[in-house]
Amino acid sequence: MSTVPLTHILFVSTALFFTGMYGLFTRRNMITILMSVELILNSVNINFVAFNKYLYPQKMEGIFFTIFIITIAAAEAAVAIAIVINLYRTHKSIDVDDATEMKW
Amino acid sequence: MWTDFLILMKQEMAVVAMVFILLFMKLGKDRSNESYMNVINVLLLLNLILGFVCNREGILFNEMFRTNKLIVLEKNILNLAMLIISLQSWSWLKTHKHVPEFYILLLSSLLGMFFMISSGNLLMFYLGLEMSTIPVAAAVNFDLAKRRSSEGAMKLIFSSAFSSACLLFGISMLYGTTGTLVFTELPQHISNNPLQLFAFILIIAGFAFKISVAPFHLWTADVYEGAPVSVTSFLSVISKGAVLFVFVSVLYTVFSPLAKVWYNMIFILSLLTIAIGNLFAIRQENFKRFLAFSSIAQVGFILVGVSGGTDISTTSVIYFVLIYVFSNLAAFGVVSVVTSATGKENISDYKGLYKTNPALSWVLAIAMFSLAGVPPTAGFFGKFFLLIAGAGKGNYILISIAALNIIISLYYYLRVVKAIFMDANSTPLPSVRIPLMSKLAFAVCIAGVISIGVASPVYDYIYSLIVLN
Amino acid sequence: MNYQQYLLPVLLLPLACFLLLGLFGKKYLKNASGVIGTASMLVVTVISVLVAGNYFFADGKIDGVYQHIIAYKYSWLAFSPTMSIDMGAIVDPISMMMIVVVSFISLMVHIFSLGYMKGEERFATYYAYLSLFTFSMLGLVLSSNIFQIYIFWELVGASSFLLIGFYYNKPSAVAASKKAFIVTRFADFGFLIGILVLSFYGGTLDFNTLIQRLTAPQSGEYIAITTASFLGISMLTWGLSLVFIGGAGKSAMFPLHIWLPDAMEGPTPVSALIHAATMVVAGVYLVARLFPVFAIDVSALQVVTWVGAISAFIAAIIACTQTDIKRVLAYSTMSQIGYMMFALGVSRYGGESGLGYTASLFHLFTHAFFKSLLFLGAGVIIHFVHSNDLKDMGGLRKLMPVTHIAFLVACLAIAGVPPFAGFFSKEEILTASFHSNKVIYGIALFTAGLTAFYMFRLYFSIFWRKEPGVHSTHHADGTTSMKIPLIILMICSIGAGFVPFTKMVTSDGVALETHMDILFSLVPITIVMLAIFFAARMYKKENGSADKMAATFGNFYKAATKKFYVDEIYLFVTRKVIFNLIGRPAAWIDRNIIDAFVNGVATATGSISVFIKGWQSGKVQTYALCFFSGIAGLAILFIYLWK
Amino acid sequence: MNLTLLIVVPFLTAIAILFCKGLKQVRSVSFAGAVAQLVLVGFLLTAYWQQHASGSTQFLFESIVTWFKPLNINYHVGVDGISVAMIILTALVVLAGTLVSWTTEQLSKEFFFLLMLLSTGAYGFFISLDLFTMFFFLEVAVVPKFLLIGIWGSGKKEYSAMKLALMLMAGSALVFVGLAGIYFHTHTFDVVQIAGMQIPLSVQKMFFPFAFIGFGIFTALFPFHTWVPDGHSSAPTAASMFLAGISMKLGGYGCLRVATYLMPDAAHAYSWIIILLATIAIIYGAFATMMQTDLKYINAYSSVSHCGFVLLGIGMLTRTSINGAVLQMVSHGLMTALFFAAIGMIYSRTHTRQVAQLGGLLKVTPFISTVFIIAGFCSLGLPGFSGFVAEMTVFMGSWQNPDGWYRFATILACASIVVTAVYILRATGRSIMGPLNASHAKLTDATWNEKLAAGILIAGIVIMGLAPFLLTKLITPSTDIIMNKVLTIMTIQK
Repeated sequence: MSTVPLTHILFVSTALFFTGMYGLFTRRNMITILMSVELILNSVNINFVAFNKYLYPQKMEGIFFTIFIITIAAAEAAVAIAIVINLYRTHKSIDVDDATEMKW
Repeated sequence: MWTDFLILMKQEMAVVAMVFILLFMKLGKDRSNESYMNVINVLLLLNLILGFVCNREGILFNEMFRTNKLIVLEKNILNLAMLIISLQSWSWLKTHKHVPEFYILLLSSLLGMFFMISSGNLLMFYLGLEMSTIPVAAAVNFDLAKRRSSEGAMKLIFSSAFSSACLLFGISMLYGTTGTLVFTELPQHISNNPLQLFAFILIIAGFAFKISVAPFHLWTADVYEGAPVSVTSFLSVISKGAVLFVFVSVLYTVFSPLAKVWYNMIFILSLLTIAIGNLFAIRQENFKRFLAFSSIAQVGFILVGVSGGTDISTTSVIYFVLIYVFSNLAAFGVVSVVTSATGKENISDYKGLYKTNPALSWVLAIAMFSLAGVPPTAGFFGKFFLLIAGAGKGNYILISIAALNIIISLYYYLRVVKAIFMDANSTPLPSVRIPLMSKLAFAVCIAGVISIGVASPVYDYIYSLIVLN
Repeated sequence: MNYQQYLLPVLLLPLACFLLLGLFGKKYLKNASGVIGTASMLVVTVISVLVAGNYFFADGKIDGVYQHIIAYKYSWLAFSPTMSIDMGAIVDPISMMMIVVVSFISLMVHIFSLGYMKGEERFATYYAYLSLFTFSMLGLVLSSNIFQIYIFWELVGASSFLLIGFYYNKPSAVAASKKAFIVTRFADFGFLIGILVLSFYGGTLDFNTLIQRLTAPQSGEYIAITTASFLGISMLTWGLSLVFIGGAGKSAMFPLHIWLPDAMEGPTPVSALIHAATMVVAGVYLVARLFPVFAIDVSALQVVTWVGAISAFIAAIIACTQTDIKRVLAYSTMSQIGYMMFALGVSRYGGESGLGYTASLFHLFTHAFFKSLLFLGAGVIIHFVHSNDLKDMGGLRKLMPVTHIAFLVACLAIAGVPPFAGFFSKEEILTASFHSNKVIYGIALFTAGLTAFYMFRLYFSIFWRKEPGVHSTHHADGTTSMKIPLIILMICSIGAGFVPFTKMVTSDGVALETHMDILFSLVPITIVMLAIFFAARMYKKENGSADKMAATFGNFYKAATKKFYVDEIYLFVTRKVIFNLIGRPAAWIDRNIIDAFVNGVATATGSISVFIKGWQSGKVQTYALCFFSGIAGLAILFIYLWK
Repeated sequence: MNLTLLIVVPFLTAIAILFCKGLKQVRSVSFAGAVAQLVLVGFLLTAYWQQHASGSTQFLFESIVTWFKPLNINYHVGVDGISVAMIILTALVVLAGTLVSWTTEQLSKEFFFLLMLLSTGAYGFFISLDLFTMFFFLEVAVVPKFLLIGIWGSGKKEYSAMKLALMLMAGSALVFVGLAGIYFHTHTFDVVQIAGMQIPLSVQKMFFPFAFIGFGIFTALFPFHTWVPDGHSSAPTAASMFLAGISMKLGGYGCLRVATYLMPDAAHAYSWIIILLATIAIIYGAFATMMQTDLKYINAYSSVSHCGFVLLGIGMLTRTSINGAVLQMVSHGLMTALFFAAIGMIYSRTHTRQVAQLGGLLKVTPFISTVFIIAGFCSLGLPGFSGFVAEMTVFMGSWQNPDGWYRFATILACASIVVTAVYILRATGRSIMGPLNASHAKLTDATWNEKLAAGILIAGIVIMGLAPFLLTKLITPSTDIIMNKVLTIMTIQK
């Protein structure tokens, strides 16, 4: 069976990366923004796994890195959501454009 | 083996121990804030002292964790800053509901920085970085009821998440092109190929975000303004300092093959940072926001030093961070005392401060002079050496522009001094009682600001450590 | 004879006196200060007469030639090994002659002032200033170094400033003092440049060396300074003319004379001392001092001649029209100094051709006596009439007999009527100019006539014209202290002419044989007599002839009364041109362009910071966008452009 | 003799002042300190004479202590004739300034503290032979001025203080670039060592302007002089005295010691620009002064004109002219300080500095008026006072430079003596002479401390004016060493 070449996978991951970034720039809802960040992180994960699998199969660094990223992402998300909730308490909204009190 | 382990990681261990002690105290019967703070201050002091005894260099977990005298020193500078901050936050915390949580957050972030500083591996570095960021984000939101506080926290967590994501992407590419994450192995594999350059740029961006280099600095001002003063000072001094340490070592060791590239990069970034920091600082009314931009400008000057790329540069950077700890914390200390007493945060509120609070005024003035780099305060020496280090490459456009920017920065620092001493004000701030702890903190800061500069042994010591490795 | 031990006290005594009176006079000494000043002055006079006598008659001559002796010389300020200002004293005929004149006249004024200034609030200060002036003047005449002479030159100017402005709360006095100082300062600017030029080529500041080098045709310095030229005029001429500008300024030569008439705002004795007898002749002295150098550069001498002649002439004309007694005297002074100047101008170095030199200094000598006499007399009159204006005077001859006689003698002397002092000196001047330049001779003759005319116009309108009204019987001659100087000076004005001057003061130090030629002196004497006769006709009695005369001259007369509008021209140049076209613009530019630029930089920075504040939009997504664009920018810069 | 004392004594005085209570203690302490400085300087002078008479090395009483080893920065002090002259000037002005501000009620402690700090900076600057130390003390002397003017000043003091601080800081920033350039090529800050080395011409040409303009801003180099009028006019009396008397000299000294001495080729190459600017400053400053109506502005602008002579002397690069520059620095320091002291005394009594509103002061306050007149005479270069000596030396020296255009510049400079006379006499004639302003009929004359202050400065002026050889003997050997370096260069280039 023919294996998928690395470039394809990298293409996917990059696409994912920019998708996430687009979402981050455009979405107004904080939760959605958080999700788009997760997308970026996942693209990174794909990168790591792919590199590890295709280029350096003898070592497992990439895989481990992925695992750690996933964990950290979870922690980050937790704190982020906590903050968002608290922000909702104070601002009565989770639209990023409502939280622009401090500027200039 | 275990003794090794304990000795090499003593500072990390100490911090962990403090966290646990706090947890146990919390679990036990509820105590008064004072008791918490006394305990923690004593512990921090011990921790600081611990940093001076039996320092060894060594490597753990096959190069994941490395330490040596210099790293210990760097960590200890952070410890010192932590101690000062905790002393200063007394007047703010003593009426606060969640004292232990505050300390736990900051301490765990400190722990993260320690790991980051001694990391010998990109994975470890990433872990440390995140560990140092996330708790601070929570800490920024520590005044739960305040709108600005939560807004700042939101901005911090999102932008840091984004930046670390980019950093990770860079790391992944680096991994892909080199096949290793170990600092010592990376240089052999790094060359000028575009992918690696792109990865490098992403990583630089990640660093730049943490030390708020333009154009990655935009979160800084808002977060500083929103966060409680103590957290702001933590952000501006400790996290910045830590990242700077790592930045310098990573730049000089890991990316030494790209020296030419990063030199020019730093050149551009530093000028941009100084200019933007200054231009924004001129206009600020809120004191914390003002200090935020001033700190951005300071980082720009630090980058000038970094661009030198010699042992002198490293020394000057560390030296400057040390000085910066003292001078900046002195300023923040005054702000925190004044804010917690009167709730006033604007520079215009400080008009005629000298009539009512001479002591505070002098502390603030000296801090400002030090930040502006006016002798005989230490700031002068710090800036001078940074610029001289930057001149080491013979790039005089950089030096000239930086030097001329000192004038702008002088303007806004003197603006504060002017407000304190000269501007007439019918209703100056009431005379503020300075709690003992803050007094201690001020004493330490001023002593540092006055002495560190003139006392060359400090500089020589740092230099000797650097030459050692 | 050791000149140093005599000349040092001559200098230092007045200085000490100045310090003493200046520091303690006002508080402690009060009226005693007058006596102190006069006493010290007396000592100085005695010493200087002794020294001069000794020089002239005992040991000045070596085989028939008067030597230039350097009494002493202390290095004061060394610019460079070769060039240094030395404080020295030169002993030669002119300096000796001058110290006698200066100290003597100064003594007279000191004595006179005892009475004249009695009861003055700043009596002590007045005497302090007098001593200061005497010190500076003596220093000037004794200078052995061109820069030393400049130093005392300035000091003389300063003390003159102080004395003119003595009545400091009279605005006119203040204005006059300022004018005097600034005009002379302007001249000194020329003098300074002249010194720079001469010293640069001469390579020294010392008079004797300088003169030696610049007069020896084969010396390197001489060749250098004559070959070097600017605007086609040799550097020597430039240097000398510039130096002469300095002299012209101090000696109130046209067109730098405008300060002299105003200077009469000062106390009258001061005018007698400074603005008649001593300071104003400093210019003549300076030219005489450098005369050997002048003598080898004819074009410079031409300048001297013509400036002198024109001044003499114009001043004489103006003097005829003035009605302020002191101003008339001032202009006559100017005219007489003009005489001395062109006498120097027509002279040459050595022998018969050097007659002009002798004549000029002779005239300086005699003029000192009768002019100071005139001023002191005028002082007495003003003291009595309390006015300077001729209209308020008349028929005073009975009221003040002593003054009357004195004044008459002085007038005769200045008019040049034999056997009075003025006659001899003027005679020699006329002879000298006759032999060298007929035009000058003509001017000189005419001026002589005018002099006689206006002096007697003055005399008659003061002492005759109308019969005095109320006769206050008390003698109006003032105190004895005022009379004594008048009498002494009167004697001098008669006797000074008989001094064998030509034997003593000559350009080359060799005695000069002169013979009075009666035929030659016939012309001037007749002219003078005629002039006196006209003056008597017009002013002895109250009749309209004077006004008719004035009417016939019409506008010319008007112009003369207005001093030919020189002052107005100066005012226009300074007030309108310099102030408006240079001063104001400079001040304006400084505030509104240079300073504005500096402030502009600041405001520009401020406005930039306002302009870019939008970058900090407060939207977290924009921040992220900036972050990303930052990365993109770096990537573009360093991955694509860098290569 | 240990030069470090010169820094330690004023600094300790400053510290001691902080522990004083009340004006009386403060001023007596600072007076004692100032006297101590003067005594110390006296010792220095005598010691210098003896040492110098015996073996004459360039710098005496040198002492080197390694400071920042990695950067090869040493604390290196030592004096030659020039610095000794400057130090004497400083000591005199400090003492006079202390006396003049005898009755500073408002925040007296801080006031005297800052004065002493400023003097510390000045001494340190003059004795240091290491560019870093020099720069350090240069900046030490900047900020106290800001506070002095801003807190105790008059008029639009905040504006002036800020302007002064920023412009001077700009100056030192430029100086810094110059130093960095020298350091990069010599890897040392040590003046003596650098003087021994030969910095390539291209480098000199690049960094001389930085150093020279930088120091030039301190000494009112046209067109960077605009801080002078505002700063002086707003500053309190003592501050003005220090500003004009001492800190403007820092600049001149720097131009000589750092810019010209260390980079002679460039100094020679750029001399025409220096002379151009200096001449403009002299003439233009003089004419601008003529139009001023405020006594302090008059003196400030005249300072611009007079400091022009310093730069002219330096630019002309002849032995005599350099001497003249140094003399002019000393003379101008004393003279301006005296002038500002007199103006301060007048202002404290009449509460106006407008010439038009004054008049006839000689009647009511003879002493102060005499001081004013003396300062004026000195400023217009009357023989017997220091101004004459200095200016004439500059003229004489400048004229030795045979270039035609330089001659022209010299003549213009000389012409300024006339303009100076005009504005000085205008000011004197209107304010000191003339009819007395009725409202000032009851003024009291100078108090003992004011008299003493004026006396000290006048003594300095007169001694220098009557016995200039004392000073020239002191400085000439040192200036010769500098000029030897320059002249060798010039001969090489010919």
